[in-house]
Amino acid sequence: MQKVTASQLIDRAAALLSDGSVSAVLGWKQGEFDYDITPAVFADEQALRDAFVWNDFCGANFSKYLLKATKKVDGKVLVFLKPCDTYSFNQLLTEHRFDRDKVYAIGIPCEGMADIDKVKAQSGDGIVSIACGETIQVTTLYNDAPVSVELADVLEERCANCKSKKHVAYDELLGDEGDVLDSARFDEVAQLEAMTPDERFAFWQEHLSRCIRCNACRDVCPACTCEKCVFDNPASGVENKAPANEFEEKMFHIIRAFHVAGRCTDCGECSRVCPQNIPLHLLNRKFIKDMNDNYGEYQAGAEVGSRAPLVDFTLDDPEAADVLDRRG
Amino acid sequence: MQVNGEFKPLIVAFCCNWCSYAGADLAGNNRLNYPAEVKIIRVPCSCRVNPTFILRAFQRGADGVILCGCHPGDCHYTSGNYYTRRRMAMLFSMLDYLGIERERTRVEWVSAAEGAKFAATMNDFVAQVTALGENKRLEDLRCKK
Amino acid sequence: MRKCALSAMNDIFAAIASSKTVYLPVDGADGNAAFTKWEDGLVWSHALNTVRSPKDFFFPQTEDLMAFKTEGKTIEVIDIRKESEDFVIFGVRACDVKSFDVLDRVFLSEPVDSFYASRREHGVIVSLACSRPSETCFCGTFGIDATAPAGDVTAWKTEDTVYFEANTAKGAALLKDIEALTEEASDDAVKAQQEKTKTILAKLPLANLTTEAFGGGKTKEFFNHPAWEELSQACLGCGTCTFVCPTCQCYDIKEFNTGNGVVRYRCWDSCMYSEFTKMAHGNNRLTQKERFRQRFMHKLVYYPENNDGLFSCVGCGRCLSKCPISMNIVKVMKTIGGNNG
Amino acid sequence: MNAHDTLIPQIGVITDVRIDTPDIKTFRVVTPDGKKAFDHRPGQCAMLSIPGVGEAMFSITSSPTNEEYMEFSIKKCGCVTDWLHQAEVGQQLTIRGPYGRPFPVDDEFAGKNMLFIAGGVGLAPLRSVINYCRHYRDRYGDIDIVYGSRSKDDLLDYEEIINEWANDAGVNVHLTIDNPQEGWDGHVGFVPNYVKELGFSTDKTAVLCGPPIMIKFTLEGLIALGFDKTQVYTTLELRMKCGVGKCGRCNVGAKYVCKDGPVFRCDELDELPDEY
Repeated sequence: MQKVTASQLIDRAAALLSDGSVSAVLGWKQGEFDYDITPAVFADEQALRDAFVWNDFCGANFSKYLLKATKKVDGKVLVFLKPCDTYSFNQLLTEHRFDRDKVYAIGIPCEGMADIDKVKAQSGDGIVSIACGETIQVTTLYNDAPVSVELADVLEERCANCKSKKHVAYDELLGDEGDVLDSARFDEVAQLEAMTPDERFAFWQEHLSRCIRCNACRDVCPACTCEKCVFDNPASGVENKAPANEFEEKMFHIIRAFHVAGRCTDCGECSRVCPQNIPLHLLNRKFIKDMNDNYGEYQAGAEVGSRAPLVDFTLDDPEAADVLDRRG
Repeated sequence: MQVNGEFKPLIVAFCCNWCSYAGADLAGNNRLNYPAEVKIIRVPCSCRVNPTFILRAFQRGADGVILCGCHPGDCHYTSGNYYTRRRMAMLFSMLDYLGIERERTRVEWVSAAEGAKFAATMNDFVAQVTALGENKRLEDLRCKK
Repeated sequence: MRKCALSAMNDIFAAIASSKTVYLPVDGADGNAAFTKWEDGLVWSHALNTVRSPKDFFFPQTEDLMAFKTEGKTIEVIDIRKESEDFVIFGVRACDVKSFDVLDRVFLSEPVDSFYASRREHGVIVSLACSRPSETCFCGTFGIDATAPAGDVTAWKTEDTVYFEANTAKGAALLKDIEALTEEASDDAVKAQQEKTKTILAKLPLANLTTEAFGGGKTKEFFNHPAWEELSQACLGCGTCTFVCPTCQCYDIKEFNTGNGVVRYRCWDSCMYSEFTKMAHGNNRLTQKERFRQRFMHKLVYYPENNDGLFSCVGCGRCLSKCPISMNIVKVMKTIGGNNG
Repeated sequence: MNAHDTLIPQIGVITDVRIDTPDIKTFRVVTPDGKKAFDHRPGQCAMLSIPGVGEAMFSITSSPTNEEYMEFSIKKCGCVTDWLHQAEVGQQLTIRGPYGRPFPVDDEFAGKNMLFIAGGVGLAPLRSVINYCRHYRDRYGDIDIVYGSRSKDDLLDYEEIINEWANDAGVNVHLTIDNPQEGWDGHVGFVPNYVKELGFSTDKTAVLCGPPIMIKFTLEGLIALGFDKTQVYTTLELRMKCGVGKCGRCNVGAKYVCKDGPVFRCDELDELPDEY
């Protein structure tokens, strides 16, 4: 369960609203079931008390919503940021994508978010209600008694391999600060690297062929904030609405991953939202790992204003062939 | 592409205007042979080459793509090729990660004086890609006749 | 009614596959089921449904329409249509079967879309009754009986047996093909399953959702509803809901220059996309609110107005589980349609 | 083997290009064997395309009574139109249609006094009806044509208007331009104001076409003159792809502009949400 409670967040937000420090709150809104939570802008205390939630299913990263919210709202926007969200927040500031003065950021600790598919794998389908407590209690149509699920067993992939419990940006912190973790997030990349090219090709072929080009990965990505995406621009020559074949499936994902390389904070939103469960994070992490290995450790968003590896160079960088040879 | 039953790879060579393109010119002036399957695309600087160019070249039927620029330190624009070096290292590593033969891509630094190196590089690269055979993993069937 | 053992299904698929291509839901590496071309040994998934709807079979995500060769000032149009091959789709759920009715009314109305019509003609649909609906299911809202789906053949799967009943001539012909592998059966087991499923259906969280508030002629009532603003505020403008939706049928016509000629193809499009209505001299839907509204107004008001009250939603629940921000037609119906369900 | 599909076009050839204004050209199109590609009714449209460039919907400006060819008056404003403006005589293109609901020339319009009001390139769809009415002159009452543009040079079909339309019995042409110009001794002012000044009697059926802002104010003006919305027709334009009410792009309310329009009676427009 989460260490700070929803009522703590609501009370704090209500106080900031009532003293006029902020004029809107970006938060998670109760859905139809207990897990389908929607990002929403709350304008007053009543709205917060009616529908604001904070539980094990609040995965949405609000950083990108600040682009629109700070332009729309008069006064400051209060935003709740989980540790991984703060990296995206900083990265967007590095790219001058929103006005920091219009935001009041509250850092909140996060114990990891649950993946509903993994919950269902344990509880079965037909969920009637979910109670997030010490354990997650799932009541379904097909089980007589609620099924207990441990959060640790149903974490989203990005949370199971959490890179940091430390908030790198906030105006105020609720609860305790955490640390940057020694994450195993590159293990799967290394496993893929250890495969033969044929195996790797088959792996990606299988995953990418499921892509329906809904653009959810792109549209949710805090690093994808171009006014006009090259894939939407008829003048670009690569505009493409649906993957006509395997080439176009690969093209989109390679170019997208490349374009966010060095700016991707590995927040994992792309993989979370993919309706086809394509492990998109493995593309982003490959770039991060390669850049770390060849150009020195770099974490996008760790600080505002840092220079990403692909907009930087040294005189003695390895050659492309060396990068490949080094890995064998 | 198949010519008289024999596989002749189509190679796209992106050459920077200041060094490598001049190097290719010199190779020509010196009557140094390199295969006609190498199609040169002149770019103002090697760092003009966007990853989409490389992928599009494969889409449009290339069996191998080589990028040639000034030697590090010699860039006409001071630092363009340093950026190229990082970008292409990352891109080619990613292509390899997706299981695409790493021998299909190469970066080579060729100066305006290195006509011989240009010809030798192209001969070597064409031989390397010929050994691999046709590009199947990054092909777009619509573009194959 | 005919029946066969569940364990004998591989033989049934093999028998049908000898003359027609067979597709069935198969579990993929990602844990989701997807319609897959049958080959020996593939196992029929137990999943409730596929992420991608079976609309692909009749209205594929991309499809080449024609090719052009241009030379100087002359143009040649090349008809590249091929006769569709016969195929059978196994395991289509009641909601998705109904979605074909929705698509038919668009593509088979004059002028008939020959691409769609040809596939429709060559496809045989074997539907599968539901026995374990999910909380996201609400096909009942649209009058669909999940225990007795339409289709050329209806199938019911119990723990160890599969029952078949033909509904059309095409379906009867299919059952004839596999007659030797099936045997005559009473409908007792099926009836028992249907009873049981119906009690579950009645308990679904969305069982009381109704369409009463919606339908043709309600444009004025809902178009300027103040809630559109709030409902659409978090919308990413992606195409997930549209592309997993079995009834969304908007398409774009685009061209691809292959280097040897031009191929004109069509592909799925989404009214949620910002450039959907953009043209040379402007765009009539500039905000995500307008685009979001269009999608739901079309499903709940415009489509029924033109199609005898038939809604362009079948309650499959895909958008409920797949929307990145969990905004969906149920939330819209409940908010805009007042105290609903 | 395959039935005809409306999405598959036929070939057309441009046999004449007339430069009407600095940004409008009129293209004459026939099939390669010199015939009309298909019959149409006044107000209907056709999809023209240049493979590799794009496809777009254009109203057919020639009258159905012209049995030799079709004409399209096209303003340069996007990819396809830019390309067409560079096209020469003999260039082939693809053409499919006819699409959309035509003007009710043989029903509601029959026997009526007609008032045509157009602005700029908005004359293009009206020219088809005007010439149709002129051809079957005895079927209609008086014809008034109010046409305005930015300047004299921007008046479409100027020669035809002056030399043919204005000379017909019972046809009154009222031209106007936005700003005074040397060599122009006609009316100066915007179309909506001119309509009000002319003060037409309400025994007419009006047909409007032009920029949205002109339509809006002219319609207000007509209503102020006592016209009922059921007496006023206009044509809409939205992005279209299929032309047959399937692709969903031009859907506004329960209507598809390509199929249920482009011609609408103004009271029908009131039923549509304000999205066009």
